[in-house]
Amino acid sequence: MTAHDARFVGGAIPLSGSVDMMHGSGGRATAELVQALFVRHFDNPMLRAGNDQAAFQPPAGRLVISTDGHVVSPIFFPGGDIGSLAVHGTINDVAMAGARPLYLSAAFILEQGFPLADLERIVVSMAAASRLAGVPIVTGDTKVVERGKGDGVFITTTGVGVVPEGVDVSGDKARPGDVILLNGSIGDHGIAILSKRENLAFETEIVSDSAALHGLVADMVAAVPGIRVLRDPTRGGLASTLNEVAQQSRVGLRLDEAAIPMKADVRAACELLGLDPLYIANEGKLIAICAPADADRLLAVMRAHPLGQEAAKIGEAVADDLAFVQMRTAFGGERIVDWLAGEQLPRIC
Amino acid sequence: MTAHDARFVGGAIPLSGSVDMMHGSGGRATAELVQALFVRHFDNPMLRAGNDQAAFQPPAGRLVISTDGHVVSPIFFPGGDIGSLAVHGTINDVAMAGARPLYLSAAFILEQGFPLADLERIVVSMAAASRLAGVPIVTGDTKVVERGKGDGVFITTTGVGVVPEGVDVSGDKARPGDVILLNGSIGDHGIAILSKRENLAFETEIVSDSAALHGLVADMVAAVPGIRVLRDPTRGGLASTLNEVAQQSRVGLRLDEAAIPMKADVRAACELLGLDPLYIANEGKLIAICAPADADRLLAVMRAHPLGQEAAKIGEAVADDLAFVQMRTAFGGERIVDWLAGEQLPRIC
Amino acid sequence: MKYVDEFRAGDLAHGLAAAIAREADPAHTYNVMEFCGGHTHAIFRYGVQDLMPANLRFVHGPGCPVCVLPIGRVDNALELACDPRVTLCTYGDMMRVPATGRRSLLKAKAEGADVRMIYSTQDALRIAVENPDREVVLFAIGFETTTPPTAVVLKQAAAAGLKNFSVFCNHVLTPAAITHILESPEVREIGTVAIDGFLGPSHVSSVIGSQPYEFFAQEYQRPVVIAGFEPLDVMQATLMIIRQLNGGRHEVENQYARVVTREGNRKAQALVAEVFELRSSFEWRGLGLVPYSALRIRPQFAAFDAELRFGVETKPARDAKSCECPSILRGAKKPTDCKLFGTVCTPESPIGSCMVSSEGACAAYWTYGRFRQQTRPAARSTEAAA
Amino acid sequence: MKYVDEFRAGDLAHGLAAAIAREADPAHTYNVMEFCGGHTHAIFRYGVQDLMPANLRFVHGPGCPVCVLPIGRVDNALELACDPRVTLCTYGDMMRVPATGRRSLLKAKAEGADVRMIYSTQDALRIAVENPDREVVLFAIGFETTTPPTAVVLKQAAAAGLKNFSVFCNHVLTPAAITHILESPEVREIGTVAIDGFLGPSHVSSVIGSQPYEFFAQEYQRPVVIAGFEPLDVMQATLMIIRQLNGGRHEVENQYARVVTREGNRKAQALVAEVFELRSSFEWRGLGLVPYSALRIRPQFAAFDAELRFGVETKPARDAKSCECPSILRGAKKPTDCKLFGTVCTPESPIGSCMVSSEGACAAYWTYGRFRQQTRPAARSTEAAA
Amino acid sequence: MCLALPAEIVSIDETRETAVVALGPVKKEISIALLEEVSVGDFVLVHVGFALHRLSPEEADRTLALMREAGENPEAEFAEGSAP
Amino acid sequence: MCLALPAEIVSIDETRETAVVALGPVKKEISIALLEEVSVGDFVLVHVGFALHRLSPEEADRTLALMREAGENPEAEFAEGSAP
Ligand code: SF4
Ligand code: SF4
Ligand SMILES: [Mg+2]
Ligand SMILES: [Mg+2]
Ligand SMILES: [Mg+2]
Ligand SMILES: [Mg+2]
Ligand SMILES: [Mg+2]
Ligand SMILES: [Mg+2]
Ligand SMILES: [Mg+2]
Ligand SMILES: [Mg+2]
Ligand SMILES: [Mg+2]
Ligand SMILES: [Mg+2]
Repeated sequence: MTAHDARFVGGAIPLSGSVDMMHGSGGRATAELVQALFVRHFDNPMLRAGNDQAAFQPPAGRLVISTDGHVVSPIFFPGGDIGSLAVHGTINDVAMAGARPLYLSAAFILEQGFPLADLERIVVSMAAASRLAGVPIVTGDTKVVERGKGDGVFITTTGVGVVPEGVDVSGDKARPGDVILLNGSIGDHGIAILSKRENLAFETEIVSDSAALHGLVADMVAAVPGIRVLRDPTRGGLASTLNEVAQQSRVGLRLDEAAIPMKADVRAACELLGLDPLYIANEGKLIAICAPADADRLLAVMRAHPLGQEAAKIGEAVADDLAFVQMRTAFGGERIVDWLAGEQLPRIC
Repeated sequence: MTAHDARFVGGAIPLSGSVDMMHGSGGRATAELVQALFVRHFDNPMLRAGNDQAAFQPPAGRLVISTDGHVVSPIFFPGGDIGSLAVHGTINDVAMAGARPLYLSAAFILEQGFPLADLERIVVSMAAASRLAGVPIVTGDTKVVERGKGDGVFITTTGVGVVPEGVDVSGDKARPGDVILLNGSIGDHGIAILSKRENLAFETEIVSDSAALHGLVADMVAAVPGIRVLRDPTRGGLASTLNEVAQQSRVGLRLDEAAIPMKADVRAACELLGLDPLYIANEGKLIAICAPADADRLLAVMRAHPLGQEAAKIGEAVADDLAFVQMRTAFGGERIVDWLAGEQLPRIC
Repeated sequence: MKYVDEFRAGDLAHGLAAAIAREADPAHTYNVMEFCGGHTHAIFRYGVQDLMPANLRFVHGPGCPVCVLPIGRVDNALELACDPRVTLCTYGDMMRVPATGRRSLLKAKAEGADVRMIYSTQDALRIAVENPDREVVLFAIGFETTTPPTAVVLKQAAAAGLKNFSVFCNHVLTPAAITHILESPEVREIGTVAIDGFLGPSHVSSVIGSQPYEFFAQEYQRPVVIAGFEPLDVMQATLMIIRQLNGGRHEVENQYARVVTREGNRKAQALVAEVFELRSSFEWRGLGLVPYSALRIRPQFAAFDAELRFGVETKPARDAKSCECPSILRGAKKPTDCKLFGTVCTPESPIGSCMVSSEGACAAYWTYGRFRQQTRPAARSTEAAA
Repeated sequence: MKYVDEFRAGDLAHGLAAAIAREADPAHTYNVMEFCGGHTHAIFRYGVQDLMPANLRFVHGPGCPVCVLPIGRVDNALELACDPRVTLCTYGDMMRVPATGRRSLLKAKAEGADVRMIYSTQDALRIAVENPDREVVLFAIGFETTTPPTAVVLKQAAAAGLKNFSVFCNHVLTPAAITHILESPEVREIGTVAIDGFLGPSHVSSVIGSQPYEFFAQEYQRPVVIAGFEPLDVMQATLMIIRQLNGGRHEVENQYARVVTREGNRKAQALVAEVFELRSSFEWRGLGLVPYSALRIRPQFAAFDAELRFGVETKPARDAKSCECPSILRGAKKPTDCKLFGTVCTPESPIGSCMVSSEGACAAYWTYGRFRQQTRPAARSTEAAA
Repeated sequence: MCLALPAEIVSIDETRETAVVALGPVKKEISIALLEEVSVGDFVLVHVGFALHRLSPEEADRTLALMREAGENPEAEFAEGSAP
Repeated sequence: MCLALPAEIVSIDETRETAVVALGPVKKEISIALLEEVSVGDFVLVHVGFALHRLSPEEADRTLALMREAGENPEAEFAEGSAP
């Protein structure tokens, strides 16, 4: 096309200012936004094809699919942002089947008035996280809602992955005697988020642990293909995740409080706000449950990986019809570790 | 467990009232909501497994993945609701690759205060749509945002499907001379929605055309495996979808206005509000582009399907470096059919 | 739809087109200005231009109520919208109109201002009744068609003694603007503007009647044919202008007799006269100050005048320098003559008034008509020839 | 964390546990009421009960500022929150407290009420300054610890002449409640309540000092040991009570000497006295009317009293009939004795006051301690034995 | 400018000065406060929710006839009746 | 009740009557309006963003010593100093 033609085809709609209803109308503004932000930064052939879906030849093996909506506030936080989180969160849920994540989709729900510069920053961050993880974002969607009907940006990512031959991980496979392993300190993500909330603001050097765990998982299933349970203790924290597993497997789980890695900042912030770190969200942590005979090998493999250097055995499964999670406190007593009840609110008493 | 035990494990959290922050906390309330609504109504073994992902053995062939966020307002509308729409929308985007949809995921973003009865109605509707389509919802996610940071409920669905051997459908395959087919009347969904908007309220018997098109598509690709382009003209309407295809394929498209099926209600409502039906959303329509030699066979197959009874040839592809969509008006003139510019607002002039 | 579809029938169009082609004198050029955006829209949407002979050229006038509102008044509306007490109500068309710094009501809404799109003035009144703690301001715009509905709602508010409702009045008068196009000093600066005849407003005339154009037709010796907004109406009225010009006449004729009478809607006129009075001068975007071309709220209804209640002061504000709207509105230039057309200025992000509503000349040109010269090299249309 | 971790050391716990086991007379039962929810929480969270001999039983008292607020006052707060002019500020703990009809501030917020969770009274003041068009009401609750911060903010608001700030005062006094537990007529209806000694409030005493308990210890002949909230504090104070009982003493002793003095914080006391005055009687949830057990805002600060500004009237409101809180708070029953425990009444959906905050006896029992009898049949704890 | 359409009055509410009009199969409530008198079956020009004027079926027919004529009979002049 | 923690004063803003306290590695601004006098290095009991009282390091040490003693020497009585 000549320069003259280009002028008639339509100049670029300026990508300054903020998200407008027209960006979600399905018209030229939507198409331009998709090209200028998503296709440009996520850049891969499937996305460039410009269809409403991505097509691929799957490798041999069972496939897994997982989805998560991301609604974090604040959108930018120490150690990440909603974009990197949306990539890591879904990669991790796929990886928790012992699977190798292959592709991601991303659906954005944008609030009218959200700064386009912030959106671009998020997209750049997603692109970087996806590239680093080697899991491309191959299809997506963009909707815009009126101001006051959203919260800046929500991102729902969905991932597909393939499970290596011989691996069969599921939350219902824990057996009495099995060992519970954790790859590092708990509560980092939740405390990093809380530290930036208006009213609660406190100073800490804690950053979110948000990270893609599929590399660690690949090492783990390679070393111990018979690994029974993998799960990432995200919202609801370690406590809620373990209660889920206990109920799925109909076993009791017993933790040793002293063995659970925790940073001093997390402990202090929890004391300050009256929160229990067992219920604080993580975004780069996993628990693994394996047969006792496999535990040492698995722990060694975890510790050899950058995301598992502080890995620890934190407890074991026991026979218990009621499927309680209990904990020997560092103090020497015992307590139940219940599901998170309601939501954790900072408290004065 | 004895009755006495059950009491200690925790009574059911009442599912009356409205969505609370605790339903998104990841704790017991979240787990109960998922069980009582999603697992109960969507009911399938993969979901019951209770993992954060679904695993399945894929059939042979290329796979496709597609995602869409659904943010419709009003949430309940003549002919459907956000739940059925979320099922149909993603099934259709998968089907537009010529694929057979296999599984869906569903991620909910709920606004604090949204009536749980409405949520259940939506879930029941999704379950019915998914069952009728034969495409189960096998994994999901639930988040809750504070009141004023959402709009009742948003649902992002993602689908995977498998492409039959020999089928290769893509928006960049239209060639000059190809024929454009449409399976029925345009604008029904958008007008059904608008008729319920406060301020605009008008009386019409129009209901949304929201429907799953994969059955129709299966018949079409079986009859004409060489079909070139399939696309559902959703938001942005027929005009925007055709502009997308024209740009992908670098061809011009010429429509014959008189050949485009349209209901009298849609025409009248558009006149009343100053809207152009070519830009009004559809949720049960598709355009197909095929070689001229295949057109009659394809049209016959479409008309034989319940969702294609009013199918028509509406135009053809032509050589055009500028990739314009043009239309011979019913009046006898010619006009460009541009992308939707901005968003369509009801107008007085 | 009865009384709609009949006037869009393609078969009649061909007959009329043939008649026009026959009767248009090849030795002449016919420059016909359609004052109204409604005509502009019909011409482009139905492809009427394609049915015209090469020597008949439509000149797209300023007749879009959204396009003519000067930037300063849109700035005022924005200030009102950004007042935290205020809920500003207006028609959908106004939402995207660019103000100073490319701001708009849509952007203000995106930033949190309480702006409501209404379909009818009745909606604004209802919002005021339902939200007694909000200052509800109706941002009233438009020609003689939207003015009576504003008058009705002002009288209803007064009758109900509503304390939280007011009107920011921007109603303008078409005959004054038509006159101005041929009379204003700017025309001389732009150069010779050859407008041979006018398609007169259709719906405006249903209210004011055809009588107000009679002085103009006589004074400026130009035929005026009141024309409906359907494509056949435009064609028939065009034929009537050609016939007047061929016959050396310059009369007011009424093609739209099914709705327009010589005297118009007396009840509506009385209501308007009761509630509004003339402004001695008002700015039109693209045209500048036009004497006696707008209305303001009478002192009896001062309690409902948002200009008084909020101390609105309209500051001079300039359109973008390179925007050619003033020349386009007078027929001296075409949209494609503007350097900004299609690059910086598009319907998604309009710079000048002509790109704002789908009835503006630049927007209609962009949306429906651009580049025929490129895709159809055979120069049947005047654009291609020009 | 200095002065925290030392008091949670497991090794010292074993020494103290051994001492308690040795010194507790097997022929006696020791019923020790911890008045404060802080103690209750420590006992359950750290498993202190597991370290106690079977004949030492902790009775969980009413000392949770959230749990003791009567339903009628929570109803008042809800009414305020639902006033469209009002922004209601309160501590996170209050958000879930059930009012009449199982409503709560959290639900009101979900339905659109403007309720803000604050960390400090200073936040409420800031919100008032930043939102001059809103009526900002601080829903002030709590014992002698939260009262001085409310006093500070009231004085600041008065100094700044804030027009849109007020306080809905619900501050209560612990010594009156402790006295009431042994004295009230209800105790007789419930049956014999054997409470042998009291763990006295720790942080409350940092403000009021240990002196206010002296009359009580003498009058009712019960030992009171002011105890810190860390688990070792609780154990050491328990040992001190055992020793007093074994020795036939009933004194006020101060285990928490690192923070508490006999006279407390005089500056805070003076501030409170300047701003507040005694109410002659106030209802405590679970305890009923307790004389001279609460504070109200003095007339000098009447302009900031939300009860006056909004004409708050507290209507009598009943707790759920089957709720056993009154008996539990007096040590006559255990949470598991309640039919609603764990079925209808859970922390997600509490019925009675004891299930509301994580410091309430029922909530602590549910969250940390339930069912030891089922998972650990060996009956070391008193719950299992009971 | 001034988007307006002819629609048929299907019912009238005198007290509220409103009417329901039908535009083909679509119905909408509008104000008739601007019209002197109006009856069910009349066609009116509807703009921003108000009826602006009645439509004359006779004039409509006459206009259509003239259009047809112009196409058929190139030399036919417009009838005097259509002048204002 | 009354969640409160000892934290160390690391800086003081006299005019605003605020101080920054450290709880382990975490820092937070609080009000010191309720304290007569306070210095950097002092430990104070922090509750809802206010310092309620100073903590006495000597008494803390003494309490810990008594705890240790109780475990080691079963018959040791509490020192008189800890009585109110
Ligand atoms: S294209 Fe835009 S800037 Fe140029 S004349 Fe038209 S409205 Fe003005
Ligand atoms: S379980 Fe609930 S209802 Fe029963 S006593 Fe405790 S708080 Fe009251
Ligand atoms: Mg997931
Ligand atoms: Mg997840
Ligand atoms: Mg997970
Ligand atoms: Mg999409
Ligand atoms: Mg928001
Ligand atoms: Mg899609
Ligand atoms: Mg779609
Ligand atoms: Mg699609
Ligand atoms: Mg999830
Ligand atoms: Mg909302």
